[in-house]
Amino acid sequence: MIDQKTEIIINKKIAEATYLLGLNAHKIVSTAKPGQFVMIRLTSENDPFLRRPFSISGILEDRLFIIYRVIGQGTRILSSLQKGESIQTLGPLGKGFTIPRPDQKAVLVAGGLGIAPLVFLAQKIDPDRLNFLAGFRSAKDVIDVRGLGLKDVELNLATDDHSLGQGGAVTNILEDLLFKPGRSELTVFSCGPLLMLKQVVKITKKFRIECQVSLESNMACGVGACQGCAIESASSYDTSSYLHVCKDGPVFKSEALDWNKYDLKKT
Amino acid sequence: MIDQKTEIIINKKIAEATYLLGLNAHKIVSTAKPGQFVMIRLTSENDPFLRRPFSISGILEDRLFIIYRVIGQGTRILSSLQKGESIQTLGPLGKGFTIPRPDQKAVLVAGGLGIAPLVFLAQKIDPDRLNFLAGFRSAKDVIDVRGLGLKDVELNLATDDHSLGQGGAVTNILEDLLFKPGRSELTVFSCGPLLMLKQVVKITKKFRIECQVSLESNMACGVGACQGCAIESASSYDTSSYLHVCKDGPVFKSEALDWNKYDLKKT
Amino acid sequence: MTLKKPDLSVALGPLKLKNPVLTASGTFGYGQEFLDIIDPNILGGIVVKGLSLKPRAGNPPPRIIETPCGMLNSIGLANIGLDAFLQEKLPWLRDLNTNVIVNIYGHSINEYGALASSLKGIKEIAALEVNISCPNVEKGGMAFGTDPDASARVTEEVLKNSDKPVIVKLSPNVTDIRVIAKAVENAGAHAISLINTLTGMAIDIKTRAPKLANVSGGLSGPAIKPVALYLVYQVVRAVNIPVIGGGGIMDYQDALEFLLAGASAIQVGTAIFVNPGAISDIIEGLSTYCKTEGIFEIKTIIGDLKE
Amino acid sequence: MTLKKPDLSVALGPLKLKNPVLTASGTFGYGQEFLDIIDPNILGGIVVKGLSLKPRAGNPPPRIIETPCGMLNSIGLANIGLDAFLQEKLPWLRDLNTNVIVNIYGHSINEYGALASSLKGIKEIAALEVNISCPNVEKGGMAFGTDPDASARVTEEVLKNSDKPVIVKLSPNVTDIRVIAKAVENAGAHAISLINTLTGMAIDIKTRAPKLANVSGGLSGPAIKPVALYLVYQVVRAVNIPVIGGGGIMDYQDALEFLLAGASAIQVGTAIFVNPGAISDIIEGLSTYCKTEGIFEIKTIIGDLKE
Ligand SMILES: Cc1cc2nc3c(=O)[nH]c(=O)nc-3n(C[C@H](O)[C@H](O)[C@H](O)COP(=O)(O)OP(=O)(O)OC[C@H]3O[C@@H](n4cnc5c(N)ncnc54)[C@H](O)[C@@H]3O)c2cc1C
Ligand SMILES: Cc1cc2nc3c(=O)[nH]c(=O)nc-3n(C[C@H](O)[C@H](O)[C@H](O)COP(=O)(O)OP(=O)(O)OC[C@H]3O[C@@H](n4cnc5c(N)ncnc54)[C@H](O)[C@@H]3O)c2cc1C
Ligand SMILES: Cc1cc2nc3c(=O)[nH]c(=O)nc-3n(C[C@H](O)[C@H](O)[C@H](O)COP(=O)(O)O)c2cc1C
Ligand SMILES: Cc1cc2nc3c(=O)[nH]c(=O)nc-3n(C[C@H](O)[C@H](O)[C@H](O)COP(=O)(O)O)c2cc1C
Ligand code: FES
Ligand code: FES
Repeated sequence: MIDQKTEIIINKKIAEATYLLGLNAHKIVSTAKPGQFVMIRLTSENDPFLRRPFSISGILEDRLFIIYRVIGQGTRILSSLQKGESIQTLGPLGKGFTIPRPDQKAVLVAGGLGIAPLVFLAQKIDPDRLNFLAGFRSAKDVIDVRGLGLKDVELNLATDDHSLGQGGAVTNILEDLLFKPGRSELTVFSCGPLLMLKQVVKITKKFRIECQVSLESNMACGVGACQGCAIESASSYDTSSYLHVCKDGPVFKSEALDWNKYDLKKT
Repeated sequence: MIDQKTEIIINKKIAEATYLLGLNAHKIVSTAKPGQFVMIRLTSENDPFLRRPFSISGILEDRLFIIYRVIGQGTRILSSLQKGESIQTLGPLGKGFTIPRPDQKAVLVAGGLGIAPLVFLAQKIDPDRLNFLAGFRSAKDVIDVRGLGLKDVELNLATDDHSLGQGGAVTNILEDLLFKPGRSELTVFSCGPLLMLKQVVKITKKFRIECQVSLESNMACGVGACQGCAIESASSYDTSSYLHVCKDGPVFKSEALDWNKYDLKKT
Repeated sequence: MTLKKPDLSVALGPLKLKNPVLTASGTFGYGQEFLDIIDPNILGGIVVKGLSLKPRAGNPPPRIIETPCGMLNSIGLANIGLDAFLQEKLPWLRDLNTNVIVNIYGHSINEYGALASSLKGIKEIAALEVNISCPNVEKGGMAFGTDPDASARVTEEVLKNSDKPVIVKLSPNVTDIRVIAKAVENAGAHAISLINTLTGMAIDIKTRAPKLANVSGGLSGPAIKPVALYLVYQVVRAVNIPVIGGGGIMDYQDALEFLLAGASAIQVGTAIFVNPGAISDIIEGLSTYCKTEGIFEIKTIIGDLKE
Repeated sequence: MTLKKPDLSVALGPLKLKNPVLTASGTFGYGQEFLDIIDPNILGGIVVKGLSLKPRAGNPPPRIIETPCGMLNSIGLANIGLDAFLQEKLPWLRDLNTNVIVNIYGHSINEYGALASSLKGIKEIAALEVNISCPNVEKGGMAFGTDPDASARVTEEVLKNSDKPVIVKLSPNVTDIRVIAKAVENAGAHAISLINTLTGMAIDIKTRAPKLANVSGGLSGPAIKPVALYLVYQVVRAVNIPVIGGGGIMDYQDALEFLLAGASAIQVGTAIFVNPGAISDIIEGLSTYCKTEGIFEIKTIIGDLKE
C-alpha cells in the first residue's frame, strides 16, 4: 500500500455521467490485483473532506485506470479535473477476487458501474473461458469495455429499458445461462447495486455455484483503522458479527455475508 | 450592488506573486467607482468559506479588473483559476474616493498591493494633475500600470532594497514633494501597509493636507450586515466608536480614524 | 385559473409564516443591507440584529475569522439600541410584508423585561426572539442560557412584559439542552429557536496572539450543521412547543434535514454572507422539492423522520 | 560532529515524549494498519483504539458520514477486547520505540478499574488514557464524562488499580469543561486530553432516515478545531496538570495553535484518514518551524500565547 501523487493522464466521458480516469501510478500498479481499490483525495482543501474509494479497472504499464460515475460532490469535482493535474492516490487496498483456475469458467455479472472492478478481472481471464454479463439502465449508460484491454470480449448486454441487448434484468441472463449444462465448473463474480447482488446470490445459491461479490460501504480510512466500513457477516461463517469492507473485502464470498441485513442501505 | 456570475477573461501573473484578473462583469461595472471593491466567491464548496474582498483596479467596457497578490489559501485558489471559468462576484461595494476637482492636484501614494484601488482612481484624473508615488519591496514586485489605462502616467518609484527607483520608503518621496510650493491645492490618496499609511497620515497632517486612505479589514458580508469589519473611529469625529470598513469605507478621510488603535493589526 | 402551488406555509404557535425560511439574527441586519439582492418580503420572516436597551459599540476588532467550513465572530452584540431602532429602523420594517421578529438581549433580567415592554403594542413586530445564548458578551447572554433557572426567569420576565409570541433562543454550549428547553417551555415560551453559535477560538501562529481581539468567538456555518441538527432533533423530542432550527444551513437540502428532524421553521444565517442568493434558492428549492415529491403542504414533512 | 537539531521533546508529567505528536485513539488502529506508510516509531506516542474488557462488535452500519470539513462516526467502540489485545496486539506494540498509550473504556466504574489492573505491570504500556467521553455508546462513555463526580470516581478507580500515568480524556459536550477538568485533576489524574468528538447527526433527505444507523455520532475533523482549541485554552488555565490537545488538527500550523494555547502535546486523529502523511508532515513541520524561528526547544513555546 502506497500513498502517491498521481498525475492525470486521461479523464474523459465514456457514457452518460460516466468517466474513464487514467493515472500515472507507477508505485501502486506494481502490486494491484483485480478487485482491489484505491482511495483518492479530491482536493487539498477540506471540503469535500474524505477520500473517495474507487475500484481499479485496469492497469497498463505504469497507468492505473478507474471508471467512475458522477453522483455527488466528490465525483463532480473529480470529473472537472484536467489532464496534467495531480491527485493523491492511496492503494492498492483490500482483498481482491480469487482469480479462477485455468480449468474453471468465469461468469462476470455487472450492474451499472459495478462493471468497474470486473473489467480488471476480465483482463486476467482467457476470453474463451469468460462470459461477461452486464446490465445497464439504458443504451446511453452502456460502457464499451473493448478498449480497456478486452478487445476480444463481447458483453452480454441487458438494459432495463430494452434499448440495447436483452430487455430487463441482467440476472435473467445469468439464470438462463445456469440452466445450461456444464455449470459445475463455473464461478460467478459480481458487482452492482444491492438489489441485483441479492438476486445474483439467490440464483447462485440455488444452483450451488461459487459466487464472489464486490461490495461498497462508506469509508474513512480504507485500511482497517477506523472500523467505519463494517457490514454484517453471516454469523455462521464468522463469529465476529461485522466484517470490514476495506480490509476483509471489498470482495467477499457470498456466503460470508448476512444478506438479510442489507435492506435499508441504498446503493 | 449586484451578485453576478463573472467569467474570467484573463488571470495572468504581472509581478512576483501578483496577478491581474479580468472579469466579464457587465452588471457590476455600470456603477463602479474608484475605491469601491467586490467580494469574490472562490469555490462552490465550503472551504475556503468566506468571500474575499478585492478593490476594483479598473474598468474597460464590461470588463472589471483586479490586481491581487497570492498570500493564502483563497488567493492561491484564485490564481489557479483559468480563463473561461466563472466565479460569483458581488459589487460594487463601499464608499470610494472623493475624486479631486479639476482644479486640484492629486498625489497618489501606494505601498505594494495598495496600488490596486489607486490605479482605478488614476484613470479618472488628468495625468497632468497627477503624481503617482509607489513603493515596493523590490524591483521584482513592481507593478507596471501603464497597460492599465495609464499609458501617460509615470510611477514615481521607491523600493525598499534600492533595486529600482529611489531607495527607501515611498513616504520620503511624499515628504520631499510636500516641501515644494503649491501644496495647498493637493489632496493625497493612499493605500498600503498600515505602517506606511500611518506615516502618510503623519506627514499630511503636518502639512495640513487632505488625505484619503483606503483600509482593509476582515470581512464576512461586505455590505454592512454583520458588523465584522469594524475599526476604531476618531471619537472626536464620530460619536459611535466604530466605523465599518465595508460600508463607511473602505476609503476614509484620515481624520475620521483613530490611528493610535491600529498597532496590533497586521497588514 | 391559477395553478396550485405547493403550500409552504407553517405555523409557529400563534405565528403564521408564508414559508419556513427566516433569516438568523445578526446576519441580515435589518433587511436593508442586502436590499439590492434580496427582497425581504419573500421570507417567512426576518429576525433583526440583536437589540439592547442602550446602543452597544461591540467588541474591538478583529471580530471575524474564517475557519474550516465556517467562521468565528465576536461582534459582541453591537447594535444601535432601542431608541434608534424605534426611530430609524422600525418605520421601514413596518412596511414589510413579512414577519418581523425582534431579537432582544439584556444585561439583566430586568433589561429583558424593559425591552419587551418597550416593544409592546407595536403590532408590526410579529414576535420576540429572546437571545440567552450569545457567547460574545460578558454579562447576560450565554450566562443565562446555560442555566435552566435563569433561562426560565428571563422567559417569564419577557412574557410578563410582552403582548407577542415569545421565542427563546438556546445555546448549544450545554451538557443537556433538553433541560434548558423544558425550563423555558415550562416558563411559558411559545417557541424555541436554536442553535446560537458554538464557542471557539483561533490563534495566529505568527503573532502568537488570539486572532480575535476578544480571544473567543462564536462558530457558525456548515461546520456546525451536524451539531445543530442533533440538538434540534433532541429538543423537538423534549418539548411540545414549536422549534425553529438552524446552524450551518446553506441550501434547501440542509433546510429539509432540519424540517425532517422536527423543526417547524428554519433560520439561515452565515450562508447569506457567502451567497446572498441562498435565501431565495432555499425557498424555491423547497417549493420545487414539494412539487417533485408530490407534497401539497410542506408542514406534512415536519418531523417526518423515519427512525 | 552531529549538527544540533531543534529539541522537540516534551513531558506529560512523568511521561517523556520525543516529540509532542500522538495519534488519537480510534484513528490509527494499533499502529499496524498504516505500517506501509507511517513508521509509528517517529511518533511521540500512539494511543491505541479504545479497549474494553470484553470484545465489542460496535454499532450497526452505516457508521461513517462525511460532513462539511469533517465526519461523523458511530463506531461504538468496536474492539477486540482485553484478551485478544494482550495476545494479538501487545507483542507487536511491545517492540515499538514509542510511547504506547492504551485508551480504556468501561460500562461501569468497576470495569474501568478491572481494565487498569489487567494492564498493570506491562512496562511497555507507557500510560492509560481513560475515555469518559465517547458519545457512541449507551452506557458509560459520555455519561461519566459529563458529570464531575462520576468523572472523578472513574479517575480514582483507575488510579487505584494502575501503576501508570493516567490521562483522562474529556468530552466537549458540556456546559463548563473546567469543572470536569478540575474534578479529574483533584481525583489525581496525571494529565488531561481533549477533545473527544462533538455529538452530531445527519439526515438523508431521500430516505428521510438518519444517515447513521445509530442516529447520532461524533463529529471530528477541521470543522471542530475552533471549538477544540478554545476548550484546551480553558482547561489549561483551569488545571495544573499537563494537557494533551486535539480536534481537527490537519497540519503543523494547527498543532502549533494547540501548543501555543498551552497543550503540552497534541493528538492527530481524523487527518490520518484524509492524509496519512500528515503525521510525518506535522513532526517535520514543527522541526522546521523551530529551526526557522530559532526555537531550540519546542517546550518553550507551550502556552506562549500573547494575550
Ligand atoms: C470499494 C469501493 C469501490 C468503488 N468503486 C467504484 C468505482 O469503480 N466506480 C464508481 O463510480 N464508484 C465506485 N465506488 C463508489 C464511489 O466511492 C462513490 O460513488 C463515491 O464515493 C461518491 O462520491 P461523491 O462525493 O460523488 O458522492 P456523495 O454522495 O456526495 O458522497 C458523500 C459521501 O458518501 C460516500 N459514498 C457515496 N456513495 C458511496 C458508495 N456507493 N459507496 C461508498 N461510499 C459512498 C462518499 O465516499 C462520501 O464520503 C466504490 C465504492 C467502494 C466502497
Ligand atoms: C476593501 C478591501 C480591498 C482589498 N483589495 C485588495 C486588492 O485589490 N488586492 C489584493 O491583493 N488584496 C486586496 N485586499 C486584501 C485581500 O482581501 C486579502 O489579501 C485576501 O482576502 C487574502 O485571502 P487569502 O485566502 O489568500 O489569505 P488568508 O490569509 O488565507 O485569508 C484568511 C482570511 O483572512 C482574510 N484576510 C486575509 N488578509 C486580509 C486582508 N489583508 N484584508 C482583509 N481580509 C484579509 C481573508 O479574507 C480570509 O477570510 C483587500 C481587502 C479589503 C478589505
Ligand atoms: C456575525 C454574526 C452575528 C450574530 N449576531 C447575533 C445576534 O445579534 N443575536 C443572536 O441571537 N444571534 C446572533 N448570531 C447567531 C446567528 O443568528 C445564528 O444563530 C448562528 O450564526 C448559527 O446559524 P448559521 O450557521 O446559519 O449562521 C450571529 C451570528 C453571526 C455569524
Ligand atoms: C473513527 C473514529 C473512532 C474513534 N474512536 C475513539 C476511541 O475508541 N476512543 C476515544 O477515546 N476516542 C475515539 N475517537 C475520537 C478521537 O480520538 C479524537 O478525540 C477525535 O476524533 C477528535 O480529533 P480529530 O478531529 O483529530 O479526529 C474516534 C474518532 C474517530 C473519528
Ligand atoms: S474504511 Fe476504515 S476500517 Fe474500513
Ligand atoms: S463586512 Fe459585514 S459589516 Fe462589514
